[in-house]
Amino acid sequence: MEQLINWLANILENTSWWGLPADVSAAVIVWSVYGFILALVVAPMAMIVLTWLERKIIARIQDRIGPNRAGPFGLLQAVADAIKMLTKEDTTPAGADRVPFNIGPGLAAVAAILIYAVIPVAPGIVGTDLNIGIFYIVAVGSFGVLGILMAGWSSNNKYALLGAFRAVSQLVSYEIPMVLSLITIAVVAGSMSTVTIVDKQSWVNGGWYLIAMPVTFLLFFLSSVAEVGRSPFDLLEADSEIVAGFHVEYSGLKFGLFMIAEYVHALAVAALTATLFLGGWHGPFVTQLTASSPVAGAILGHIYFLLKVGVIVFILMWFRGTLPRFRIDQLLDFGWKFMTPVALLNLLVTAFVVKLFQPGVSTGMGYAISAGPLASFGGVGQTIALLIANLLVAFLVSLAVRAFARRSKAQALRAVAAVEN
Amino acid sequence: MEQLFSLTPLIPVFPLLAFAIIVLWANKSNKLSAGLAIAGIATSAVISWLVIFATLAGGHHVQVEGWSLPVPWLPTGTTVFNLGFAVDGFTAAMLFMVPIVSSLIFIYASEYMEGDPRYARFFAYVSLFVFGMLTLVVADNLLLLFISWEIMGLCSYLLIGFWFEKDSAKKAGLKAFLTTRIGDVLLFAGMLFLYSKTGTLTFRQIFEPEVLHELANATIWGMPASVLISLLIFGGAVGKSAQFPLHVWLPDAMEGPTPVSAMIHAATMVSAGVYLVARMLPLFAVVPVGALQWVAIIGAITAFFGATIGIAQNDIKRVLAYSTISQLGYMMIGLGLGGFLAGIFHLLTHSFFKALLFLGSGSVIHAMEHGAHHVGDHHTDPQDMMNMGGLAKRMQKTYIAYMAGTLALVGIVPFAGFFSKDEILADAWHKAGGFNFGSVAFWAWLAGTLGAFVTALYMGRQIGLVFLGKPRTGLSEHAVEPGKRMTYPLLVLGFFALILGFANVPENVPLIGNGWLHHFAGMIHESAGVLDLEALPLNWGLAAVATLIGLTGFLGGIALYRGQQAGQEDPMVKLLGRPLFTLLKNKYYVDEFYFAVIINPVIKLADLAAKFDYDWVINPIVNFVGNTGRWLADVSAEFDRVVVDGLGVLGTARFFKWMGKELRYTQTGQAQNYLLVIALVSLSLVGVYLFGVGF
Amino acid sequence: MTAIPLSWWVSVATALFVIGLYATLTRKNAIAVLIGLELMLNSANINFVAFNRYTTPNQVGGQIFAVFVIAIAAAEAAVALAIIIATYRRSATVDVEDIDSMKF
Amino acid sequence: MAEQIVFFIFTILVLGGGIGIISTKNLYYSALFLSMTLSGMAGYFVLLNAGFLAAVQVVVYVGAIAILILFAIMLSRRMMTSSEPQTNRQTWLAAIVSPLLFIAILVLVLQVNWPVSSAAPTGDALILLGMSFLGSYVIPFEVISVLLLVALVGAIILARDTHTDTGREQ
Repeated sequence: MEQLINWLANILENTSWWGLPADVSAAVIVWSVYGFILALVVAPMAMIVLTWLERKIIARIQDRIGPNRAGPFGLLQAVADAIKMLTKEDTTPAGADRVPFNIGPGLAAVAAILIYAVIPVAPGIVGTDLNIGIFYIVAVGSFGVLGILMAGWSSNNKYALLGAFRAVSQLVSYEIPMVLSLITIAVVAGSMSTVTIVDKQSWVNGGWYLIAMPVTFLLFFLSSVAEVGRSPFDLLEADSEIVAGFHVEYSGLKFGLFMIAEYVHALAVAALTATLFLGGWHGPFVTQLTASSPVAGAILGHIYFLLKVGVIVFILMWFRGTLPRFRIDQLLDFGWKFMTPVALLNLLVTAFVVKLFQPGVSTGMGYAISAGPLASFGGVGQTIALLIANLLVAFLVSLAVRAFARRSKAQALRAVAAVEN
Repeated sequence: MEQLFSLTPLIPVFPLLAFAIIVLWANKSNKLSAGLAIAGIATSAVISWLVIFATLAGGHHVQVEGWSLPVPWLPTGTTVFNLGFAVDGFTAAMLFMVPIVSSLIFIYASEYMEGDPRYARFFAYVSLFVFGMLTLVVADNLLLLFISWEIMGLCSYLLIGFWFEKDSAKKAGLKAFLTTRIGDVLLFAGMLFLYSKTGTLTFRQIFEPEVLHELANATIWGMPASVLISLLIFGGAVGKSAQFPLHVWLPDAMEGPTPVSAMIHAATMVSAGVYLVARMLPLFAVVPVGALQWVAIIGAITAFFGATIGIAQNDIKRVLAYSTISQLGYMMIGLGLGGFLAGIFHLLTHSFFKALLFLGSGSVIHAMEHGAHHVGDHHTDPQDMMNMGGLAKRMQKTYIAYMAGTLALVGIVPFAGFFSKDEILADAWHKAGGFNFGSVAFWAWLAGTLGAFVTALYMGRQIGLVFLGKPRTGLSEHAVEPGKRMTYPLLVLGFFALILGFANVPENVPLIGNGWLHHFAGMIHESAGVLDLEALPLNWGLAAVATLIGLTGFLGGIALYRGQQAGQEDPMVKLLGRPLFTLLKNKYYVDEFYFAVIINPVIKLADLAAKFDYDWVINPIVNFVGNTGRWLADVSAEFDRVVVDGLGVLGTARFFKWMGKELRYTQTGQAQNYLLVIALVSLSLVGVYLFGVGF
Repeated sequence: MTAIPLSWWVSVATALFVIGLYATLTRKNAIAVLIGLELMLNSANINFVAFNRYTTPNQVGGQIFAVFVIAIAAAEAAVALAIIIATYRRSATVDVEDIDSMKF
Repeated sequence: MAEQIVFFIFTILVLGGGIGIISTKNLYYSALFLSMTLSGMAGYFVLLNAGFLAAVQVVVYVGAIAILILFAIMLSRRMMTSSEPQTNRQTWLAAIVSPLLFIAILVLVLQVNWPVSSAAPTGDALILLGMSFLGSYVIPFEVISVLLLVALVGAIILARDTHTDTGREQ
């Protein structure tokens, strides 16, 4: 036991592997442990709240009341569902491949939870500040794909297999625009660390990236919604086509794990969007408060962060309540033929603007970057320039889409005319 | 300015590109092919001017030391063989001459060759030809020079034999190729000796004074290495530049289309030999009495000898051909007496006016052929000067241009040839130091001066026969001046023939004396330190004598021939006596001599060997052996049937079949098997390493 | 600084290499052979990064080569799987023993 | 000590996955074991102070190559249902050669006295990597990009079903 504690302490002391500074003070460790626990425990718990919230909101959108029996406002409905899920019989189909069948849901859930490790919740509170933070997010996403593939295959059910195929092709396709928009962010922030990215979004440094880069935001948000597999990209579990997709054979706790994975992932995407584009925990007075009292600053940071996450979550649910589902070919076309080229163009334009505003850097590590021609305008100037550039990209894209739509419409009309003649 | 030099490697590229494009794609369209070829050479010309400009701007240092770009090509042990490019004053001068003359010839040819079924191919060949010459000029080492030299050899073969339906053209191509090949072999041998002695073929490195003196002190076969190598290299130049005794191919090369003759005689082929000697001059000169003497002697012989043949020829192009041989001899005299500048100056001016003369003669022939079409007479030779006459009125532009070229060749002030030829003769006179009968230089001077007179004579004869007097046949009566694309190049060349001499008027001439070319191109061998590169002042007396001789000969020629009637005997017969004239007419019987001494004996020997084979020795032996063999075969057939077939052949076959059947399983087509073998071998290698270190 | 000796890394890399070699040598299925190849590439990566870390800690040459190896592995896997699928479509087998039309 | 324990955990993942690959008869399991090995490799890279490489390993190997292999297996489903042995005839020889080769290589490599430096890495490896990729290694980097593009195009052309696509093949 003592050895185990020693080992843990050792890990914490040597967390410099993970990119933390080597001179970790006790406070930092405490904060980190707090962030760690927050990621590990609170995020899954939030799933219960989210299901309730979702059902309520969608009910309102659809002009219904929603759950209202268990507890006040049906608040306990989610708890009741959870209890039901836990107590149901956990069946495994006879033809199923047992081991992967059981590993799959766990892997999917773990992959979603791992994302929280790098999300800064409040000043100084983060699971771990990796210097490759957003790259890490992309990486752990792979495990989720693996879990889905395992589940779909081992169920020995053709709907499950089809669902898995769809899921994987969708996830792989939308990973590309997502990564490209993440790279755009990294280019602007000059770092892949989420903490640095949040720091760069203070008003002094130019403000939220949502303002600077609305196109990037849209690209990222849409592709991460597709990554989560939520409406309108919820083809992997399209009930009307393939019953329920890869988890058709699952029941009980393992089904619950998939549900957890979905909601946790959705929340993670919301948190990530808030972190990358809405300035994370930034808000009025946080910085000043942190300077005098770290705890108070942290609490304020939490509040701002949760507010922003809440807004995004609401948008996600709004999507689900209002938008119809894509067809699979439309989905892939949209991903490859629209999102990816736009993301590439956007990356190019952004990189160009950033180069113009690049402040001169010289580190002690044997390299130096010379300042860009417009460096004197600072972060705010860069924000304005980026905004203009993004609007330009949006305008160009809309022109291209319009031209394309006209052409295809003319083609369709010709085809109709040919048929009529 | 320095950056402009880096364009140098591009200069030869464009004609090559033109060649490739024409051969691969454009050969369907005649216009496109000609356009491509002209565009290629014109681009090269423009780039050349940039490079020349850079050389001009670079001042004395660049003009003497030059710019060079060594390209590592072949690592040979500890050293690297470079195939590079270099530009100095001399190269720049050549770069001025080659593209301009070539592009004018191309433009001329685009009209001249019209109607030829292989029009596109012609332009492909000439583009390749020019590529060869330009590469040769910008090469900084002997190997690259040799490569382009051989490319030119190939092109000359292809172009001389361009009308290969004609038997004579085919033979002429072959003759040119084989004759120059003798020289090429010598040159290559020289290169091998040079490389084995110095380990480099780069000019600049060879001309380091230490290297030169090392070469001079080393001996091969009891001869100073430098002398032997120089003589071998000079052998190459003798072949290429048609010096005696390898000159025989050049007159026959007239079988090619006239623009090709112009190319070969002016811009490219024959200049290459002179260029080579000029380029290698320090090597020739490092041993004071050696290779250079021979250059001068050969040059003097060629100069006089070529000129004398010229007066007895009736074919307009043949006269010019012997004139070229003789002028090349002058250049060799200049170089051979150490007068580097005199040689190259004459090379440059001669290129312009000889190209002019050839193109002009082509124009005349073209006009004559037009006349032949008009009167329907296809038996009269349109190239025979005896059939011409009175063309001056019908072809005024050609006449003016031709006259400029002729005056330049004869050496009348102020045409280009006067200055350059005079410089050679002045050099020779200076070296001889007056009437010094024991000196090579004196005899060279004498040969040159007499040659100059003869030159003037035959040029006068030509003008008189071709342009003056009255038309002697229907052909010349109906001759018509060709179109603009043919006449304008002539006029441009005529302009150059008029002014080019002023590039190097000796400094003691009032007003126009400048010695410009001497400063620009004449000093490139300064650093080698073995040549006396001082510019000579104009020797007024000599110049007067030369002019007098030229005028006398020229006017005499005209006077003798302008009244020539059709069918009348050549007045030269009376003047020289019939035997001498016949000797000259038959070119001193050199071809016949070669035929009798070399070719015929070889054929005779072959006949003899054949007889020996068929009738006397071999065949009877063969028959005897055959009959014996047949008997033996009968015996052995039995043996075969029993022993060999049964046991040996079939047995062996069965054995190998069995072995093959077994062994082919080693080639399973399965990569995994092979990988296993690899693993096994790696294992055994590691095992050997670990346990068998002493192994 | 680190508690793990270099020899451990080398041993693990060698073991992984041999396992990959064994898989490549013995498997009938082309995809399994590909898996074996990936194992061998990975063992090489261990060596690259380990030697980089232990012999030149302040440079990243080994890591860069590992990245190159990974990129090449990705290209290789894509092409190999495309070939396997094409072969499967053509001859309905992925057994490398049956794909031997190049022999004799 | 702690590092050694972590090392052993990852070693179990890596070598366990490897042994799983060669011992299982089910191709699908092989592929799953492969992703296990690859994840363990990512752990190794973290231990070796190569965090970026670990992420690359996960993204490329687990997220792309392993998934691709699983996909290929799924697309040719018939092959995993076959009950034949998964090994070929040269298994016994390979089984002898491989352990011997392991021992031989190990003996060979461990003989060498490697110039191990005890210095701790000071700089940020990520920055060094970035500078190297766009500095001294920029040409290999670009070549690799081209290679990937070529492989992508080539794979698409190879795997495209020409029969249904154009019908010209027949």
